Amino acid sequence: MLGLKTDWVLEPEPRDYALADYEGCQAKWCPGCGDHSVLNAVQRLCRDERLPPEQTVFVSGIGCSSRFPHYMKTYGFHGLHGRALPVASGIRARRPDLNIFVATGDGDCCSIGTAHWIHALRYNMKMVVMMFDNNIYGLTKKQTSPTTRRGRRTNTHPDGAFLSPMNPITVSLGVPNASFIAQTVDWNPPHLYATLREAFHHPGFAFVRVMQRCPHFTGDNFELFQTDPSKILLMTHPDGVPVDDALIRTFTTRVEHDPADRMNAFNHAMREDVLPIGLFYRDEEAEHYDSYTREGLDTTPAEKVEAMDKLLDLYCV
Amino acid sequence: MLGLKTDWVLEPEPRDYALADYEGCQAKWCPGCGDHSVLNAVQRLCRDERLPPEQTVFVSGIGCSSRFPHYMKTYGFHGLHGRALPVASGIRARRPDLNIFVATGDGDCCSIGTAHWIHALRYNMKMVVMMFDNNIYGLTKKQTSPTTRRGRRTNTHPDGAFLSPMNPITVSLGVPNASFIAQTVDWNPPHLYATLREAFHHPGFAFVRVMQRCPHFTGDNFELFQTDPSKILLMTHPDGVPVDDALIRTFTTRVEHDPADRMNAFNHAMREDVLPIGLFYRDEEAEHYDSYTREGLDTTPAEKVEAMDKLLDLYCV
Amino acid sequence: MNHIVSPVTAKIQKDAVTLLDEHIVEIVSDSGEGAQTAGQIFGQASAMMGNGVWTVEIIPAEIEPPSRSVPGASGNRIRVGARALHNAGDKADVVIGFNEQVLYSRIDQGAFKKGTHIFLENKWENDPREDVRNTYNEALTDLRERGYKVTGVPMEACCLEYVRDARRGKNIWVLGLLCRLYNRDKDLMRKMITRRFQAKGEKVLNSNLQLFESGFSWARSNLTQTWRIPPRRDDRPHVVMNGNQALAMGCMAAGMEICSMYPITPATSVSHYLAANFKKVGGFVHQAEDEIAAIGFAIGASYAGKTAVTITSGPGLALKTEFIGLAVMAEVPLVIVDVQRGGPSTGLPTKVEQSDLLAVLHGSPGDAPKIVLAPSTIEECFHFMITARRLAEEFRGPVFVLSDANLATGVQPFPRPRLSEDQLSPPIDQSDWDPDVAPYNWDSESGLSRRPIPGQRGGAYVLTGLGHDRHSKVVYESGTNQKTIAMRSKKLAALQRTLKPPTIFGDDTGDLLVVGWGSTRGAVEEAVTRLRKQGRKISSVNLQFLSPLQPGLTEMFRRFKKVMTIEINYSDKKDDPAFAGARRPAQLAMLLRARTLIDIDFWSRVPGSPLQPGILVDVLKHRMDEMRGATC
Amino acid sequence: MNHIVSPVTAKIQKDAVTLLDEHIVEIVSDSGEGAQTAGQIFGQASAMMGNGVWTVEIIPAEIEPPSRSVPGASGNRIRVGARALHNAGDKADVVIGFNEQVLYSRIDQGAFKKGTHIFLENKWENDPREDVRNTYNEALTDLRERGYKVTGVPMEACCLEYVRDARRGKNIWVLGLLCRLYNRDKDLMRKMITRRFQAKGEKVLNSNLQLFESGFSWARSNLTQTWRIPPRRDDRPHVVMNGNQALAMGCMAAGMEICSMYPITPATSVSHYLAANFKKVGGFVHQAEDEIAAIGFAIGASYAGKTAVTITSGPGLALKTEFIGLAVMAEVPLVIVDVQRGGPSTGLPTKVEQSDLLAVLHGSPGDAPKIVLAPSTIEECFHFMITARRLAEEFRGPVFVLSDANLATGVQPFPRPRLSEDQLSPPIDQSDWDPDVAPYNWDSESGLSRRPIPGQRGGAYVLTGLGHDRHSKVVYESGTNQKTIAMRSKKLAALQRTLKPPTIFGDDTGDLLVVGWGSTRGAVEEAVTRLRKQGRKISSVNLQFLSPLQPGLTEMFRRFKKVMTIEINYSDKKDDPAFAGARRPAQLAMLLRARTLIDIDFWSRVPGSPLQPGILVDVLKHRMDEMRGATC
Ligand SMILES: Cc1ncc(C[n+]2csc(CCOP(=O)(O)OP(=O)(O)O)c2C)c(N)n1
Ligand SMILES: Cc1ncc(C[n+]2csc(CCOP(=O)(O)OP(=O)(O)O)c2C)c(N)n1
Ligand code: SF4
Ligand code: SF4
Ligand SMILES: [Mg+2]
Ligand SMILES: [Mg+2]
Repeated sequence: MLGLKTDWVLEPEPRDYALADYEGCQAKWCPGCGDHSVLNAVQRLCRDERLPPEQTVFVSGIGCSSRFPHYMKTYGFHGLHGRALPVASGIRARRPDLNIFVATGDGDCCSIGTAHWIHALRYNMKMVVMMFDNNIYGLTKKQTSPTTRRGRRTNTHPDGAFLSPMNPITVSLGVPNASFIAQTVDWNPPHLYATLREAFHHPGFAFVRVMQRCPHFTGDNFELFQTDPSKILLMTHPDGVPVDDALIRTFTTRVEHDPADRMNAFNHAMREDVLPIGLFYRDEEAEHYDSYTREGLDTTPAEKVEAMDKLLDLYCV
Repeated sequence: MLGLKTDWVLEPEPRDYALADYEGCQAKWCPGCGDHSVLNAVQRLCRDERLPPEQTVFVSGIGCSSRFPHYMKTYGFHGLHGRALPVASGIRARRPDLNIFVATGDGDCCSIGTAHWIHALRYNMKMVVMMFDNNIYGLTKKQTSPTTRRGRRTNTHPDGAFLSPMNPITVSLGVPNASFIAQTVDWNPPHLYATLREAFHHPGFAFVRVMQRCPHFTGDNFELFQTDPSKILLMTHPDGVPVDDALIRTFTTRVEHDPADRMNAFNHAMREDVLPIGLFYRDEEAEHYDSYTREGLDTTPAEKVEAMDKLLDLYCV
Repeated sequence: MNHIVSPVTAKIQKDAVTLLDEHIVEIVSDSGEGAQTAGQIFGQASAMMGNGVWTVEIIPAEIEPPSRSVPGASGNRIRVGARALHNAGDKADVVIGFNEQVLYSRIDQGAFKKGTHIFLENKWENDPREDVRNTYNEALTDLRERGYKVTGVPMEACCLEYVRDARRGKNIWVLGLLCRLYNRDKDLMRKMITRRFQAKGEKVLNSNLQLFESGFSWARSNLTQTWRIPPRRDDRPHVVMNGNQALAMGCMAAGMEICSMYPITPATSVSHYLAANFKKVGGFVHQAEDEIAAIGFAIGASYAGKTAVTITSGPGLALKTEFIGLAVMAEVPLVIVDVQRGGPSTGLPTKVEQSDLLAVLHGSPGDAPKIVLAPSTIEECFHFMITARRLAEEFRGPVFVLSDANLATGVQPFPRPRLSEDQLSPPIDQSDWDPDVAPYNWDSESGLSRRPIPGQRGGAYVLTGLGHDRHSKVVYESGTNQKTIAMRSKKLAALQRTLKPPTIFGDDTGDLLVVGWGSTRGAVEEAVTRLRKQGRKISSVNLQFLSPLQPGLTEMFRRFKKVMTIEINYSDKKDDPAFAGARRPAQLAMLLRARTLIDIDFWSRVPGSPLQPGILVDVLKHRMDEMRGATC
Repeated sequence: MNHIVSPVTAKIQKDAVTLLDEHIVEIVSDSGEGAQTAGQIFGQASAMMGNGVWTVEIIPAEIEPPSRSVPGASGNRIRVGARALHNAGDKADVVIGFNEQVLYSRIDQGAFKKGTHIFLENKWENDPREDVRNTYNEALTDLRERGYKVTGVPMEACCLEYVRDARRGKNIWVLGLLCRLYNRDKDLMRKMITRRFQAKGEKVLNSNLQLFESGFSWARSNLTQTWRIPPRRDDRPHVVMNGNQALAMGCMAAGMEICSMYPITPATSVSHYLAANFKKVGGFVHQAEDEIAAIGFAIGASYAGKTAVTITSGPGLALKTEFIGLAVMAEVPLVIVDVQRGGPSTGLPTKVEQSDLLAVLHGSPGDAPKIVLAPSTIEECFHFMITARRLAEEFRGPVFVLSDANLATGVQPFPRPRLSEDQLSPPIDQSDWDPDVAPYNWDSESGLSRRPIPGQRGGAYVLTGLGHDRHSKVVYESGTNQKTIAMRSKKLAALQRTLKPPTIFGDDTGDLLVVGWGSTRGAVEEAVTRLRKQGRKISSVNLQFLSPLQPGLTEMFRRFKKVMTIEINYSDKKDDPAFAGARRPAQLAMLLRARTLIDIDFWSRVPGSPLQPGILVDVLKHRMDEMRGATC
């Protein structure tokens, strides 16, 4: 009997995979839903990074976006509304060998899941978190979410939402030990892919807010940014999300932003005139809670029994 | 029959009160516990502001500090661990006439209550929230709280807490629509009083983090700041917490900080070399959710029945 | 145009009008094709014509499922009768299908029978896509083999004469067809279409009226047999709404001013109706950050003087467990509506189940007695909210209203409620409080006490969820704890003493008594009626109070040879050997067995759909035959 | 020095040693005076000398209550016997009081009897504060009037010869006194003191040894009567620990590697013990942000291959309700420990109650069958954790271990468990999974299936809390829902078939059978033993499995004229007319009545303290006399 070893997968060479190796059930989102494009990007990322499907787990809560795991051909955990992050953290705790992705919605993460979101940022355990922000509750049919913009009419606020929206980026930046905070849009596949790729290579908790179209309920929501890309602020930096010429051509409003600069990140994140995309903040030195949770993984059964025996001795009469 | 009117208290003049009018059961905190000094300050504030005890409600969660309502002779609601804020918001919803104070601990507010804390900041309903931060779980006997500093030994982390502590101020500053964020210490009664007084006069949600001594479990926690007040950064400004000469003499490390400047507030809040006290941020223009929740308070029974009748007509066959 | 007129239709007599006692019509389309609107108008018009009506929505699981797909079925089932109807009935008599695929979803649900008339859009037989043509033709054969009477109908072809996009017109065309088929009041239906579309401008309105006429005349020319369902005699004015609308209206009629909720299917629409109308009576819907905050907010509002309501379903109920315990312990009046769905866990979010009963009764750790009501009709959804608020205030604690997905979306006419100011909650009491009266001044007999409201001078007290004495002081002492817990229990006993035994449907002695609760009432009573007509000695009773139970049950049950519950929740099947000796009972059965010690049998299922009276007839017949076998 | 030697003590024969079957000693002080340490050492030494021992902590409600205050009572009750002891017993025989006020807290709890010897610090009679002198003297009179035998003891005066602050020395001085009074092995006790203090340096150690000797010689000079409790015969090596320590040890012995929790009294200390030791076996304690996250984390860890444990009490259990439903629905192995406290709501956080049984069984909305065990001794706290982990994995779902505040702080010696690698959970299976085997490949008979673990090639599936088929695909279809819910129920039935009927304590027929569960076992069996000695035909049975129930209960119950449960939870009292006709039963009684249809009576109370066998004797005698009255 042995403890868990990552080298149990006895493969001399990483395997090659095709997109089909990651395609689960047929996605049942509405036509034009931004979730499709994230699914696409993620499947490509998995293939390009040669992630063994059996070593990869997609964890989600409840919502349209949280159906994500069903559409992957990997392991998945489609749990409870708001509770994806505790589950993902528990999976990570003793499994440094798994690739963990989390799919969560603006309601799932920023409303019912708020406490877990804030604390998961602080735990900084390695995983990629995609927060699908369509500014609405999709699955339950058009109720206000924390990110719904003021005045938008919803089924719970037929005269328009009362409050200015929650800003998940500024909130995240306020959490000590948060280590990777990025923002991208579903309708620009290259930037989306590049952002997720950075997130995947980050050694800790990588939080990516994906602005996601929901044509069914909030069709006009991101229209402005789609029709006029100059309303988007592309954050560029050698340490940020890599941008190629095509991206530079698309996004004419740009700013150089060093993701090591938390204060400046806060500054950009507060802007309401433009929608910033790119990497706000990265800190590879932040402590990783999973470096503690996985301690002792290699303790052998014999060692355990021996240690227990010694412990019992202390209670002996 | 009438709807709720605040002028039901038919008093031509505000009454005068003595401290004894606010003194409930004898406080059962440990000797030297910082909670005593906050209780003191609050009772003085109530007297000075001539708050009718029957128009005043103290709401709390569970913890040493959450015993607070029992020690006041006003209305009180000593509810569930982590859930003071939803209850207080519900009380506020239809009672603009009440003075509402909330007592909550670092565990109560920043751990199990995180979601409510973040969302209450955003709702910005008028109330004074005192977050008693002793960096520990007191009532349950010395477990790590989110604000426990790294390395401190607790009963759940006998080898020392793993992570750098949560910073409730930076997190609060990240929440849009948050409108009053201050920090003070229990062991300086003048600054404590002045801060709570500002909070009381704020028209919205006033969040005050009180650094609170817990001699029983974390006796040495704030020792440095007590013995060397220069380690405390006194934030001063005409719009901030008013400081008198005595305070100026005590706290030699000072900075002028305009509470309208959120960015700069974030900057100060991130400092780890000193402990800033004073008002980080104030915005009296932020929307108040309670201005919506109280709409229609004066609807008469007759108007209600009439409106219902019309509504039923729409369903008539 | 190429009309398929099925052999069946051909046999129908020219212009024959048949009088019917009732019929069940289903309109089923892809989602987005408007079958729901057509169904609603048809049901409402029938109600206005004096028929008994029960309508249920057919809702797909996805938001925008692919077109022509089985899980995409969307629409309405409308049961129309010559008498009041309290359930969705058995198998459909007539089905209008916009494509053949969606019908299979209904077949899975057991919605059709041999002889069901299906009027099916026939454009698919000439579809440019070969696979579509094939599946359509195969389905046609299959449907006929299953014994359905299928008539092809050129819906799209007819619609295209008036509109460019037939997907947005077919539903009204179908309404014309149905108007003719069931001899509905044509002017009335035109008026209803007008009401629905006039806001969209004259052009839209006119083309819809044309579509309606087109459907009507197609039916006149092609369908020789028509039906008429005579009105029932009831001259009182009626309203038509679904259970969630009725709950929302009841909220307002009860004078509640705060509904604090977090969205969850199938409860959410209560708050949609409220959000749209609450303002008119000075009320407010609070959408909280989660269910815990939702109930906390409601409790805060109630503590401050106005009894509030929180509305939820299974998973949300689970999250409220801790606060429910606090409301019991600290005696905060509160109305909690649980619109039950399929469980456990996330389960079947849109489907009906009655399996939260034991969780509501026993979910909170510690002893937490509370009042639990279950409305059995849409009308009761309205009136029970008024009762619930009163009980919450009188008995100073939480009152549950257990509805379910069946009532939530079921639509039914009922006598227009009489509103009055007395039903409204009184204004917040701000008079001085006698300081000699403790905040928990329990009456030793009934456990009742009046509560001080913040603002009342002399009444200041600190509410706590810890053990406390009559002054609300924290006390852990043995005697106080025993006594105060007993006080809360006495309130239930006191309420019980004021209740009457429930009314038996049928004779009050006999062979079998069927006990049910909540929305199954209509189906159970219909099954009992049919069996009684066959001479069976069977009766039924519906329990509106689940806690406390109404008095007299044991005596009532003893007057029958056998008692069994019918419920929509899980129980181990009678004859499965896997459960020999350890059969887990249905939820009400469990409760009644413990309380009465009578060997109460049970039949319960979790199909995710309402019970059909016909199926119940078979089940009950079978059990009665077993009994006979046992006795002779 | 001014020794009060009470008249009682004066009468004691010089140097008489009396042999005792058992004695109950309480050491009660202000908190911070170390009575707990003294009690622990005394209890442990007695266990080492071969006595049966049961120790319970006396804990004040506040952290640092004022000194000399009634609610400030802190200390230990140590019951020492010539045979194995399984409960805290009745009234105390000997009490050591550090001041007179703290004794009143114990008097409130009914801890003393006429004749109880009280050894009371006498420094208060010369206290400089007049009020202190007065209250002391009044108390002295009062205590004697109550029939206690009070001996004044100059604790402080003696201690001050060796230490400056007597508050930090009295406890060890008292230990010396007790060592003499009960003729304990002096070398052994010196060794234990040495072990406890050697880390604090020689000076501290030496002064403690001096204090010990001082107490000893004071007793030798002043107390003429001493006692001896002979050892029982059991040569096996024993360990001594409390229930929470045993749960923690059991966790480790079971090979669990993750304990995910959020602090809550009285469960928290399980995690303290784990946090201090878990590292040694490669395990980790996760203190989560709340109880929801705690169970979510445990479920995540379990899903990933290692069955984790989450530990909580009432309010925390309430918060876990939703996730528990998920674990049932998606069949995730998980061990949930509930150390029950007084409820409802925040209730009595530090006090014992057994009132979470129904919440655990029925708390989750929907049908959520789960396995529930209740250890009845400290030893079982250890061993049941190993069983629980195995059951969780074998039956693929949550397993509850219901402990309570009584077991949590009760200390008892039990045979040193034998450890073995077989008890450890096996390493995470990472072998290839046969892709033809579905992730829920339910055995149609037992409902059992094996689960794939992430990392297993070929096993990838998506776990979901929605209704799902054997492939874990979301399915809302009627037949699947019915079938899959039945599968989860079959697991319980399958487990039941493997269980044996519980063992009766006493004869297996008779007049009265007492049924209990959990920590009341010791008190119940002791009461039954006493009554049997009086010739009563009484037996008892303790149910270790609450779900599924062990087989054969109905038959077992039928062999007695009357069956009743004894529980520490609330039920309506038998003779209170307020409950006439609607008496709410105790929790286990409710369950057994529904299952067996036998008229099971019940006696249950919520005093916040463990049941005393003596009180039970009275209760049971009374019920038996009633029976006799009824039959003749
Ligand atoms: C405890 C609980 N509360 C509520 C729900 C109902 N619910 C399901 S998804 C959802 C919100 C979905 O919004 P979001 O997270 O933004 O995801 P989206 O559908 O927009 O992708 C809600 C309220 C639930 N399933 N469980
Ligand atoms: C739902 C629930 N979980 C846990 C507890 C136990 N509990 C009571 S107070 C507390 C933490 C107290 O810490 P803090 O909020 O910092 O207050 P302090 O005692 O330090 O003032 C905990 C975990 C509880 N009462 N309810
Ligand atoms: S409702 Fe919106 S978020 Fe949901 S699947 Fe449709 S488009 Fe996507
Ligand atoms: S434990 Fe700490 S926080 Fe609690 S009362 Fe004592 S000193 Fe205050
Ligand atoms: Mg969303
Ligand atoms: Mg604290």
